This record gives sequence, structure tokens and C-alpha cells, in this order.
Amino acid sequence: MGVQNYLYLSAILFTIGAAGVLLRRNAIVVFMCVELMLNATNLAFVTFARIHGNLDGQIIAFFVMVVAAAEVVVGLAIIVTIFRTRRSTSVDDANLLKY
Amino acid sequence: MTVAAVVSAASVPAASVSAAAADSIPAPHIEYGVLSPLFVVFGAAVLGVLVEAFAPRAARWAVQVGLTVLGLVGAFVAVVLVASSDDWKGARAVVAEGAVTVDGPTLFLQGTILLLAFVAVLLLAERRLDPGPSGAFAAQASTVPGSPGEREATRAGAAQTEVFPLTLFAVGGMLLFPAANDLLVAFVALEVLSLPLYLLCGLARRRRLLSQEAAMKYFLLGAFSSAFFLYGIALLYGYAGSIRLSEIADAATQAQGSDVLLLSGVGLVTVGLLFKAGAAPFHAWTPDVYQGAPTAVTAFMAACTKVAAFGALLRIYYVAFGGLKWEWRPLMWGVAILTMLVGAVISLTQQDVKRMLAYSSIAHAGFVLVGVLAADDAGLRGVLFYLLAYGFATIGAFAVVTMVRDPAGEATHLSQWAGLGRRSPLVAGAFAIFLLSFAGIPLTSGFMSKYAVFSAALDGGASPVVVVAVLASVVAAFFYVRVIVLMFFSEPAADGPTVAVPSILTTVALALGVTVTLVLGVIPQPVLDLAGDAAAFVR
Amino acid sequence: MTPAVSDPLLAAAHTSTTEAFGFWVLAPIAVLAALGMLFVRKAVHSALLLATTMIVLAVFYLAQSGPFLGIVQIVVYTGAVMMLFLFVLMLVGVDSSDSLVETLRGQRLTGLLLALGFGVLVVGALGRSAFDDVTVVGLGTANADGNVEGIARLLFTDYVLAFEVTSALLITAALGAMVLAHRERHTPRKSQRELSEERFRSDEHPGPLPPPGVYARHNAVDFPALLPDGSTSDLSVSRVLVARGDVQDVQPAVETTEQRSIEAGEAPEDVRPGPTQGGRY
Amino acid sequence: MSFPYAPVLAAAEPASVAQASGTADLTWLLLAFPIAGAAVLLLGGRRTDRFGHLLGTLASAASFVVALVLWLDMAGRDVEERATIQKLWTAIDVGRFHVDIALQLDQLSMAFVLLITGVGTLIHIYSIGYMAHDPDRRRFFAYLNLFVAAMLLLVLGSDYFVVYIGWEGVGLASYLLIGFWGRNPAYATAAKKAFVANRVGDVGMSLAIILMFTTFGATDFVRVHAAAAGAGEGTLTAIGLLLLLAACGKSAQLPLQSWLGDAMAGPTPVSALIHAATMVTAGVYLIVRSGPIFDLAPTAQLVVAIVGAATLVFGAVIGLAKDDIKKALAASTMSQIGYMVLAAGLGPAGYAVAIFHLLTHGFFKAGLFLGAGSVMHAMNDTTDMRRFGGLRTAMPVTFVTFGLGYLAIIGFPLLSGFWSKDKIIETAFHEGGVEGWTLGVVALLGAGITAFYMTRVMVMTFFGPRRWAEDAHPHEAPAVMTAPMVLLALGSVFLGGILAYGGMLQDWLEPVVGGHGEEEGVTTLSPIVVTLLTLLVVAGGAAAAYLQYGRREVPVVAPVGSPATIAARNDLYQDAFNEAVLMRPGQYLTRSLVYADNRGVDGAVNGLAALIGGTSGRLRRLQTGFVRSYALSMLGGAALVVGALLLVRI
Repeated sequence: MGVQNYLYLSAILFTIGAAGVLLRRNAIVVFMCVELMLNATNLAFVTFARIHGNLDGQIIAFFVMVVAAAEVVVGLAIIVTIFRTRRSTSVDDANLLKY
Repeated sequence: MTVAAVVSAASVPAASVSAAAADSIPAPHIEYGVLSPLFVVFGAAVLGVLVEAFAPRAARWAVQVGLTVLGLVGAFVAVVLVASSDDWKGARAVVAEGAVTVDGPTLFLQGTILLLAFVAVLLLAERRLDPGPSGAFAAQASTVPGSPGEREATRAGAAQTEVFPLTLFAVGGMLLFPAANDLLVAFVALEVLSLPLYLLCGLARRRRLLSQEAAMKYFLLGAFSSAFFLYGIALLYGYAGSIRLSEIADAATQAQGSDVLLLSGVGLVTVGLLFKAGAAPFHAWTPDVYQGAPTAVTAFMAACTKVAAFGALLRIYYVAFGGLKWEWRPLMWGVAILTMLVGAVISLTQQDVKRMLAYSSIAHAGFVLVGVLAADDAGLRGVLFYLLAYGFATIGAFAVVTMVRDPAGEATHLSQWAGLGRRSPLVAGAFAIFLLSFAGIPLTSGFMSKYAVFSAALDGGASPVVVVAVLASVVAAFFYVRVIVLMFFSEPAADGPTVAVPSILTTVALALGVTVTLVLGVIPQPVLDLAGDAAAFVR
Repeated sequence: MTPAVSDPLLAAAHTSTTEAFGFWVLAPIAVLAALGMLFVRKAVHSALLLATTMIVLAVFYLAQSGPFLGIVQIVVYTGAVMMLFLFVLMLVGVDSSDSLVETLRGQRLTGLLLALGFGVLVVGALGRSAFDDVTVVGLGTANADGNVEGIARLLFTDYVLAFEVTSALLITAALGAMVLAHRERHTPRKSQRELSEERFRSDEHPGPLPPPGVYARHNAVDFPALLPDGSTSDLSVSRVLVARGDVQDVQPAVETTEQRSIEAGEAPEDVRPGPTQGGRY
Repeated sequence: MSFPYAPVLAAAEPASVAQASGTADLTWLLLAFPIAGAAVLLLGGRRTDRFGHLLGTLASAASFVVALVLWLDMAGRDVEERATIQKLWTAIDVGRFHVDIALQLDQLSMAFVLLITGVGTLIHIYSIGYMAHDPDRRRFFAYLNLFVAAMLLLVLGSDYFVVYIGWEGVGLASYLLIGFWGRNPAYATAAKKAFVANRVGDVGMSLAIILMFTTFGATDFVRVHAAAAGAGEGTLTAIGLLLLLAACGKSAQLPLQSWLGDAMAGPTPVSALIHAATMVTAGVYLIVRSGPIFDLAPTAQLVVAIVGAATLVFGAVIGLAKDDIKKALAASTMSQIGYMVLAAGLGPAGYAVAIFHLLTHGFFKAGLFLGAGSVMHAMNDTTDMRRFGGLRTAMPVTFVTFGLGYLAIIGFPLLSGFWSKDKIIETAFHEGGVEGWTLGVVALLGAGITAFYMTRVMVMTFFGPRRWAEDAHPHEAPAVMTAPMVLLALGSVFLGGILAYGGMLQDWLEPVVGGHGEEEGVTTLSPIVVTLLTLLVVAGGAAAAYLQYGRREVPVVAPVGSPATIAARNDLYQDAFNEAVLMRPGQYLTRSLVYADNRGVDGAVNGLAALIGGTSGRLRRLQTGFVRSYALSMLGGAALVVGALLLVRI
């Protein structure tokens, strides 16, 4: 088995995550799909690190985790605030700003 | 200051991990002098957080505003010192172990961002237009709008003074973004500038539902675009084995075999950059977020984020992808044309002033891209000048928006602006100047900036794009002039909004906007020279 | 399948049979779990499926000479981040589930098609990059001093600035969470004494309510208590039961008006006892 | 937007104008004083209310003193060394587009500088009294200073681009001053009218500048004029006509004349300074300054003369019927500027004459306006001459100064107007041929009509029985107002004679605008004959007016009058014309665009606009407000971007 299979897997997971962002309506699930995309990216980084034989890829993956953690905090805070006001976490309900 | 502590603290665990490895890790060398603007801003932000914790509530607003202004001014002084000092001229290159490049464009962009942020902070700190201790922001963002809890917080004189450290963190990210010499730093900087903005968008005092909706939209789409950006970085890393811009450029020029990976990476990184810059087809968030966010925050975003995003775009494109010019130029042609047309055409039918300005900012992103297309130092100079000129005009325009009010807050529907010139000729006149500048009428900064980017693009061989750009300017100009006519030559409605008298802060911001717009229109040469001197990237 | 290389330093350079086996077992699980996220109704299930994928990825990190990352993935991502997601799901209602009927016209079809197109593009690009010919260097040399040491070395030299700046990110996150979620108290907390005084001054019932079934033939919750005069106390039954009309008949000696209305299946308009009823227990 | 086409001509490097040195270094001070004055007054706000008027006057006066010093210095130098250029800074240097902000002080601009600062200062002084009771007097003085600065920049700029800045500046100041009492909707409309007419002119100016830039690769006088000889006549004609359009807008010439009458809504000192003495003459300045271009484009030059002649008669006819004293004077201004434009259209022979008339006119017309202001001041701001009459006893100083101005404008022998107007008529006849005769006769006729309507104004205001409203108690104005009137009256009497003495002005201007032209002209009528003829016509006109208005009762309510009178009263239907020809189509266009906006493509009234509006309306709908749609568009965009990049490799 070649290492590129990991890359294909990462691309597939990334795509599924992207599709999830388009299809799911619950803001939290949408956000989880974004996390899935980031995870897919990390897999690609780790695999490339292995291919190139340097640790830069792993470092980046590590940073991505830190950044994602911070992003999750902020994102969930925003979603909770909206939920308090609207009693709904559906992204389709937040539709006042348009045209 | 804090940075030194972080570094020394950071090296301790590394040492404890393995005694053998500890001595072999060389102490990292960080050029604090050259990077001082960054550290001043971050330091002020951290101090701001401490102020939140320890200062009494009554004093917080004043302390935070003072600290923020001081931080921005200090950082600007640092930029000027770095740019002028002979000692540091030698150090103008790749610093901080190769993570950051401090060169002409970096310093020019950092200076621009700091100036614009200073003006935007004046708007953020305005408290007379929306009377109350919290200004235009919610007294307490965690309370449900309209709930007893919110009323209680308002009564108690609560104020969300965290706005200021958040702004400073965003500014710090913006300073770093165009200076990043590797894609990881670029990504981290992108997040550092974005996260505070997501938060700031949701803090409006009035129309909080819209504000929160804006925050959520901006956040979800921003995170989505970050993911693309990151996957692009992954592909570029996979191609080049490094994320240093220069090494990517080297790998691209010595390409052997297939460079499909490289091109896909370029494409995905572009998605992330164009999203922040607000270019079509990644512009969809702009109108909604600009409309929903508190106007002062919108002004800050519209001016500073755009500068930072285009700065990073320029650096990554010129330095890392410079050798791929022939591959990415057709794409950028398309994006620029689409962006200009979408921005100009849709702005025609807008009824809301903030939304109209948002579409105008999209159109301007397109005009700036025309300058990027030139892909030479003349184009770079034009873009640098454009960003500065546009930033001041746009902050000024939003400052006017904050002043036109009715009992429900800002009156942003265009029909409410009819006859504004009769009621308040000065404010309407200032707005007219900004609109004329957006339209690119001579004697305003808009004319010179358009001239600079268009002529660079013409010399760079992008004449079809320039033709479209001129057409788009005409369409947009038609709309701007219509707004001017509406303000000056139609009867004001009886129950129309009034122009509230702002405090000195907004007045200064507005005056600065007008002055810079006019001065850059009449004597742009000094700034053009400055941008010209700065316009060369260090690889 | 490439045979395993004997040199342990280069062990990571090529996939061993074990690794291949692991991949083919785990990768489908990851993909299925990810796909599941798209199609399950409940948000909690989505979260658990995501956690599954993450754990699979952690295993892959371990397999690809990234033990540090593998552990961090489990501790930070699966442990902390997913917990945060779950907490928030609890907060907004763990039962919340999406209707899977699409409301935006054409969204699902275009979305899926676009995603498919995008996936084909990226997978195609990866495929055309011909990694089959590329020699996989492997992390044997890089990890010679140990993976953690290797990462530390890079982290505190080349990436030290990014590391420092990340602190700004974390402060921002903390500050943001405070701004949006923390509610400052603007009135002093009431003392026990104040609370009780308040209760007695109000028209509410100050003491415990009579339990159901007192002096009745049953002590089930739907049997109202009998008062000394033989009438029933409607304070003793849950208002929900009263509203539903599920209160059992205790055949009191004296029929009260309330009783009659309950029997008739009409819910009393104000189920909470008014001030006038205060003395009737 | 101008594009760097390869310039047709490599502009010659200029060497003919010396860099300023010595006293001429002070040129920038001329501008600095009024700019500083305006800045202090505008930024200082209410704090400067107490001394604002004095500061404004002082700034203007200081500028005048500098002008005098510069003039003496210039007169003391050799003829070849008189013109100087002071370069302040480089404004624009993008690609091939290079503009210096530089001040060119030569004999022509010197004349204007003296007029602007001199008359300007007098009017500042007058305004102290006139605006004494206005709460916004400080703002008024700030605008006046702003105007003086902009007007000075206009005449001092050494580059068409700089002139354009001044051009816009005076437009702005004029707009602010006309609308100074803007709470009155009629006044605001007047300001708007002036604004629109000026914008039309500005379009001409900016197009001309762009055309110059693309043709010559430069926009400064020296290089453009040096290179003009090498350009095609077609191009030069186009530039000339565009400059004429600009001049028409600013100088109220046909067909952009209509705003001037309405502009009288502004305070009277404004009318005197801007709409009589200085700003409206900017068009004449522009044409004279661009002489080298017009000389090479005879067609454009002829059009200039025709426009001038037509406006001359047009303004005079309107003046015949106006009962509003200021509007009558405005019509007269229009007509007098027609004389100047006519002269400027006669080529080198006429340039100096045009400037001559411009200077004398600046004095007597400013004097007349100030006199009118004094009368209005005395009559509770009434402007209807039918309510005046017999004011000569009540206001002796005003009567005398106004009377001298009157005599000057009709061309009474030996007064200022006599010298300059006579010269124009003479030069017109000198042209020879059909043109010369036609223009000459028109000019002659105009002199007669001028005499008629000015006599009418004079008689109706100062002579005859009193037709005052009951509450009118006319009184002489305070000294601060009468003093400037006296000084201007002195100018009206003597200035013409002094400047005409031995062709002094013409000699002075010759290095800039070219020769006298007396030698070249075709002698059709000898000067003496022309002078006599003119005097005859003028006397006839004055006598007719006296018979009409002096000997008969002037009704307080205007009689219906003949159709011709009605037409004249209605400004010869200029507004109706404008409305039918200019405004209506514009309105239809605007309306259709609005309609197209509202209705999308349904309102396909106006092809392209509707198309854009409709597209906009539809595209707008793409912004659905759903995050998921946006995400969809982003994914689509990402796929497109990557696909487009990869397309190169497949």
C-alpha cells in the first residue's frame, strides 16, 4: 500500500466535511463538519511530513489543533448566544440579513 | 515585555523533555527591535485584559481607550522608527527565525493598518451618539436582548470594555498577516485577526438579532474558508516540503514532474485570501456582516481587514507564486472582473446605506485586484496607495453613518437620507466627498488611486480588465452621484432622521477622513513616493 | 504492498503489511462515520461519529510516526474539543434533531454535486501528482532523537513566533467566551434571611404543600389529600394532573365545588391556589 | 480618467518663464493669507464670532498689500523678466502624468490678482456693515476668504490642472455663498441651478484637460502652448470648444447663462464680488490665457465671438424688462461679459481689450451692486424698482456713486466704460468682412440697449416720485459701506482713462497676450467715427429710456406689456428652454432608471440602464441570507478556482 492512500482518505474526509457544511442545518453540526475538514487537513499534513521526512507537517498539525480549539471556544460561544436569543440553532433561521 | 517571558518560559519545558536534546536546541533569535510594532500592540492588548480584571468598572472605559490609543500610537512610532533607522535597515529582511519578513511593503502596510485602526478606535470609543456607558455596544452581550437582565445591566452602567483588547488583538493579527514569511504564520495571523472580529460583530447594542446573525454568518463562513486555506497549505507543503514562501517559490521554479499539487494548493490558498479580501465569488458574507455588525466595527473591518488581506495576498502571490504568473493571471483576471461587476452592479439596487457601502467595498476589492494583476512594483505601489486612500474614505463614510440617527438608532435606509444636505450640509458634504472618492472623481484620493492601479495594469498588459474596470467605475459612479443628488436636491422627509452631534472622537475621525481624501486627491505625490520606495518585497 | 524494511530507522518509510491492514480496516470506518454525520438526525450522534473519525485519525498519526500528535489528537481533540461540543449540545437540548427535509430549493442536489466535483478535482490532483514514484523519505531520521524532541526542536526554533502568537489566540478565545457567556451580577446576592422574608411577605404559599393521599384511601400521586372537614385539597395534587383531568375521585364526605369541576373534566382556570384559598388545608 | 496614450507630440521643454526668485518668491503668500483666514474661521467655530469679520477682511487686505508689492517689483523689472513661476510641490507623478503645483505670476495674472484682492478687500469691508446683523457673519467671511483664495489659485495656476482646482474651488465657494441663506427653498434652488450649470461647464474643462494630456503629454501652459503649433487643427478646435463650454458655464454665456439671474439670491456683496467682478470673468480669463490654442483654431475662435455677441444682446434684452434691481444688474453683467467674450473671440487684437473691459467692468459693476445693496439695505431688502423712486435726496452718497457707475457702464465720455467698450466695438469693426461688420453692429446695438436699461434702472430708483412701501424709511448706509462705494466710484471714473492712456494696459499685457492688432486690422471705419456712432447710439438709448420712465408715471404694479416685454421678463424663456431641452430628457432618463431599478427588466425604457438595473435586481436575489447558500457559492468558487488553475495542465 502506498502512503498516498492516506492522502486520498484526507481528501475524501475534507470533501465530506464540506458537503456537511452545505447540507446540515444545525449550526453546531455545521461547525463539527468544519472540524472534520480541519482533521482531514491534519491527516494530509502528517502524511506529507512522512513523505518529505521532516517534522514541519506534524508541527503544523499541532498548531491547527491549538487554533481549532480556540476557534471552537469562540464559535460555540457565538452559537450559544444566538440560541439564547432565538431558542434555535438552525442556521436557516438566522435569515434577517439578505438581498 | 511579555514576549521575553514567554520565550524563556517556553524554553524550560523543552529543556526538561530531554537533557540530551536540550543543549542541542539553539536559543531562537528574535529581532525584537524590528518586530516591536507587533509586540507593542499585543502587549497593550494583554494589558487591556488585565485592566478588565483589576480596574474598577467606572474607570475601565477611559483606561481601555487610553491604553488602546497609546498602543496604536506607540506601534506606529515603532514602525516609523524601524522604517527610518539606519541601524535597522540592515535587519530589514527575514527575521524571527525566518517566520516574518520586515521589508518595505510590510512597513507601509503596518503603518497603514495602524493609522486606520487609530481612526476606527475613535469611532469605537464614541459614547455620545448612543448615550450610555457602553456606547454603541451592548451593555452586556451575554444577556438576551430585551430581557430584564439586559435592562438591569444597562441600569447598573455595565459596559463591554473587552471590545478594546479584542480590537488590539485583531490589529496584532493584521500587522502579522502581511508580514508572514511562512504559511503557518500566515494561518495563525489570519485566525488571530479573525476571531476577535467574529466576536466584535455580535456586540451591537441596537438590533442585536441582526448583529448576532452577522457574527454567526461571519464565523461559520470564516471557519469554512480557513479550512480551504489550510488544505491549500497542506498541498503546497506536500509539493515543496516546506511552507516558507521562498522555498515554495524555489520548488516551483525548479519544478520537475507534475505541478498539479502546487496549482491546487495555490487555488485553495487563494480561496482563503479572497474570502478575507471580500472578492467574488467569496464575497457573499460581506453585505450581511457589514450591515449587521456595529457600524464602528464595520468601519474597522472594511478598512483594516482589507489592507491586511490584500497585503498577505500580495506577498504570497508575488513572493511564493511569482514564478507562476502565467498560470494564475487568467484566474485573477476572471476574479477581478467578476468582483468589480458584482460589486458595482448590485450596489445599484441597494436601499440600505451600510449594505451599499459593503457592495462598494466589494467593487473596490475588484479594483485593487486590478493592481495585483500588474504583478510588478508599479502595481504594488498602486495597490499600497489604493489601500491607504480607500481605508480613510471608507472609515469616514461609516463615521457619517453612525451620525445619522432616528429614535431607533442609526437610520440606514437610503430613503431616510433624502434631503440630508439641507438639514446638515457639512455632514452630507463630507459623505458626498467620500462618495466622489469612491467614484474616482478627480481631486479626490479615489481618482489618484484608481489611476495608479489602472495605469500599472495597463503597462502590465491587462488592458481588457482595465476596460471592464472603467465600465464598472462608471456604473458605480452613477449610483454614487444618485445618492448625492438624493441628499442635496430632494425634499427632506418631515419625520426624517437627524444628524446627531458626536463627541470630539467621531468628529476627529470624520475630519481625518475628509482631509486625507482631499489631500491625497490634490497632492498625492509624497504618499505615492513613499509607496514607491516601499514597493519591493524581500524574498 | 511493500514489504517491511528491516532497518528500524527506516521502518516508517514504507507501509508495512500491518499498517496496510490497519488502514483498510480503519479507513472505511472513518469514511462511514464521516458520511454518517451528514445523515443522522440527532446532533449528538453526529458528535459521536465525529469522535469516531478523530480516533481513527489518531491511530493513523501513530502509525505514521507521529506518536505525539496521536496522543494530542485523543487528549485535546477527542477529549477536550469534543467534550466542549457535547456540553453545548446538552445546553441547547440534547434531543435537538434536524428534520432532514431540505428547505432550500436545489441546495441538496447542487451541494452534493459540487462536493463531488470538488472531491474529484482534489483526489484527481493528488492522483496525478504520482506519489507512487516518489520515494517516501520517512521520519526515521527526523525522529532519531524521539518524536517529541524533534517537534520541540522545531517548535522552539523555526516556529517560535507562531507559538508565541498562538497565545494571543488563546487569550482571545478566553476573552470571547467571557464576553458572550459570562453574566456579571449587578445586584448583591440575596441572603437566606432576605429570601425567607420575601417568601412570607408574598402571597405565595409559604410552607410545604400537603402531600397527596393524606387521609385518602390511596397515597398515589393522583389522589388528593382529604382535609379535616372531609373536603379534598387541590393543593396536594400536581397541577399537571389537574390540568389533564387525571385526578382520581376519593369520594369525599362533602363535595366541594372544585371537586365537581374536576370530575366534569374541566380544568380550573387558575390552577395555582389564589390568596383566598390560602386557608383551605 | 486619462490613459497614457503615446503623446502625439513630445512637448517642448519650457524655458521661457523664469523660476521665481527674490520678491517674486512671495507669490505663495497671496494664497496663504485668505486660506489661513478661511481655515481659522471655519475651524475656530463660534469662538471666532467676535472678530471673524475683521480677521477675514485683514486676510484679504494683506493679500492685496502683497499683490501691490509684487506688482511694483514686477514693474521694476525688464519686460522679458516679468513673468515668474514659483513651483510649490509636485502634485502628481504617476507614469507619464506629471503635474506641478506651481504659481505663474505674469502680467495677465498680475492684473487679475490686483482686481481680485483690491475689489475683494473693498467688498469685505462693505460686508462688515452689510452683514452686521446676520448671526452667521463669521461663516460668511470664511466663505468669502475661501473664494478669494480659490479665485487667486485659478488665475495663478501655471497648469490647467491647477486652474481646474481653483475652478472647482470658486464653484464651491459660489455654491456656498449663493445658498448662504439656504433656509429659503428658492435660494437653495438657485444654488442648485448654479451648481448644475457649472458642472456642465466643468465637464468641458476636464475633457479639455484630458484631451490636452493625451495630445501633448502635458497640461501646463508653457508646454501646451509651445506644442500647440504642432497639433492638428481638429484637435485644437475640439480643445477650444471644450474650453469655451467651460467658460460658458462659469461666465454665464449662452447656453449656460440661466443661473446667473437666480444667483442673485445670495447676499449682495456676493453678487458684487463673485457674480460681477471676479468669478464670472474666469471664463474670459481662460479664453485669453488659452490664446495660443484659439489662435490656431479659427473655427473655435469664431464660435467664441458669436457666443459673446449673442449673449451680449440676450442679456441686454433681459435687462430691459427686469423690475428687480439686482436681476437687472445681473442681466447687464451677462451682457457685459458677452462684450468681453466677443473681444476675446477676436484673437490677439482683442485679448488685451477684453481684459481692459474686464477690469473697468469689475470696478463699476461692483460699485453698482454695492449701490444696489445700499438701496436694498435702506428699503427693507426690497428689490422691486417699482417700489423705489426719488431716492436721490434720501441717499445722496449712494446716488452719486451709483450714478458714476451708471455713467461708466453706458460709456459716458471719458469715464472708464467709455474707453473700454469703445475699444471693443472698434476692434470688432476692425475685423473686417461680414464677421467684422456683423459683430460690430451687434456690439453697437448692445451699447444702445445698455444705455436704455441702465437709464431705466437709474431713473426708476433715484428719480421721479416716491413709490415706497409705507414702512420704508430710507437712510444712508454707514460709512463702512459707503467708503468702498466711493472708492469703487473713483475707479469707475478714472481707471479706464489711466489704463487707456497711451495704450498702457495693452503694452503691459503684450508679452503675454500678443500685439495690439491695430496695425493688422482692416480699416473699415476710423476710430473717431466709431466713437461718435457709439455716443450717438448711447445717447439715443438713454433718451428713449428717460422718455419712457422719467416723463411718465411708473406704475407700482408692472403692466402686462407687449409680448416682447413679457418674453424679456421671463428671461426670454431661458428656463423653459432649459427645461425642454436639457432638464426634461435628463429627468426622463433619471426616472426611467429609477423605474428600471424598481421594476427590474419590466421597465425596459432605457436599454442599457434597464439591463443593468434588472441584472442588479436579479443578482441581488442571489444574496438569500442563508449561510448554507453562501457556503455553497464558496465551495463552487473553490472548485472553479482550482479547476481553472488545473485547466492549464490538463
